[in-house]
Amino acid sequence: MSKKFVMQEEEIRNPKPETRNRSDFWEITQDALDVGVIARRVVPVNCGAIVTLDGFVRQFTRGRETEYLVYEAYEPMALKEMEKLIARAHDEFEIENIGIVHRLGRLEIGETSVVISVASPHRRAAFETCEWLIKELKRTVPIWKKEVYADGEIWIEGESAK
Amino acid sequence: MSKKFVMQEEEIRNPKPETRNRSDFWEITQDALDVGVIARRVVPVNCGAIVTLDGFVRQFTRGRETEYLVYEAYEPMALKEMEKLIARAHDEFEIENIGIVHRLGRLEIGETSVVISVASPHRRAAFETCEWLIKELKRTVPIWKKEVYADGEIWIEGESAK
Amino acid sequence: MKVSVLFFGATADEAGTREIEVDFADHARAEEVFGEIVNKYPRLAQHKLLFAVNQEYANGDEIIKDGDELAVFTAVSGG
Amino acid sequence: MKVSVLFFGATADEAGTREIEVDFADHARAEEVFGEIVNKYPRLAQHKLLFAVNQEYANGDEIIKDGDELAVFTAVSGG
Repeated sequence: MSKKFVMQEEEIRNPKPETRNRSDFWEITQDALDVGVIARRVVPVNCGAIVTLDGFVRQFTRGRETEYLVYEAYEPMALKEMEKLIARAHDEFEIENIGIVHRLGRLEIGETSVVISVASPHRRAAFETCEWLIKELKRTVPIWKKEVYADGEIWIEGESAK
Repeated sequence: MSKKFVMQEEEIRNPKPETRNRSDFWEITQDALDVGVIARRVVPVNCGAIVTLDGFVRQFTRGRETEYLVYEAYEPMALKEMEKLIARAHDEFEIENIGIVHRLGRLEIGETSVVISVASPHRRAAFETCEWLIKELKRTVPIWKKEVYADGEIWIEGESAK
Repeated sequence: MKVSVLFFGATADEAGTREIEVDFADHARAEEVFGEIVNKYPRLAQHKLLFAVNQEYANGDEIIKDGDELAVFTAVSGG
Repeated sequence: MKVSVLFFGATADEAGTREIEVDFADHARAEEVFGEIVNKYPRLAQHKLLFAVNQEYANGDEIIKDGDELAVFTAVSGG
């Protein structure tokens, strides 16, 4: 049920004791997300902080009660766009490892739709990068959310405020 | 082994469907921290994002290899200062719930020393508050870290860059 | 030349299908091709649309080749 | 009057103890009391010290009462 792409960079440009191979990951899955497990997959030895965003299904949006959500993706393109995001993040920020996992299918209230974890030696960069990644993911990665209410449903077009 | 203080605010100032009682928590414990579990304890129904900081033991600090760390606290004062931090955060930011758990005792490389989770309807406030909380915690909460090396040990005085 | 066109979410609902195959003259520009697709399913025009060619966002200048994978979708809403 | 004084981390190492009881004249100001404690353990003066009275940061103006809990510690380094 899970499409996984893991990048291992074998080449180390500045070898020093605290350097190891980068191992980012980006995935799309129908399975429930375990935030703690995903967050800990990005840990490298020379890092001191992981910042994690856990996005989940809200019960109320704009005052209206959601019964559940359905997420759909253009999967191969979504994975490519996630990979591009991660590459851009490494260009722009001083961070170590990134993990992004997005769930698809039917999600109940309170279930996690997306987890983004960033490990960095310094927390400032981890916060900045994690916030940048979720903002960009919502703008560029071809995934769509349908909100289902008691009396109807609607495909959301464009990023929500969340 | 765990001192726990949980605040339940019974009074709701602006009753609306998505409002519930606030339930912050702040704790000091000798036990291992499960980041995913702690993060999910702060979830309220009207929130859409949780941002979590997971601070952990670095193997290398300033180029020197750490064997393990020891954290010590002035526990009753540390809990009071954590409670004050949370109160200040609610005054300054539009966030819903906060959880802070700090571990004490001997910690091995890679083990989590502190978890701070912030739940908020809008992710911007959650990122901002989580970053503010770790910065303030490192400045005000009476907890000390001893770095133990192969050839010695040192109590760290003042906040580290991490 | 034959190309496949994919729809997702709202555009799949409007088109009533998730994938079609269409025939175009060789060397058509993406802009023309996508224009014809929207003409074929006029309800698509009610939406702000994004287009992709071979899983990359298209700006309209791309030259479409036989076997290309096109996609028509609305502004994304993941996260 | 009798007060207890707590030490943590580096200050506990320097004082060679984690807690002492000391006698002071009534109505002493925190500044004087902490000054005497540092005089008693001069190695403490090598550190930038913080002081607390009854589990609140002290600025030195506090009037110390019998039974108060004082603490002497270095800049904090949790997180």
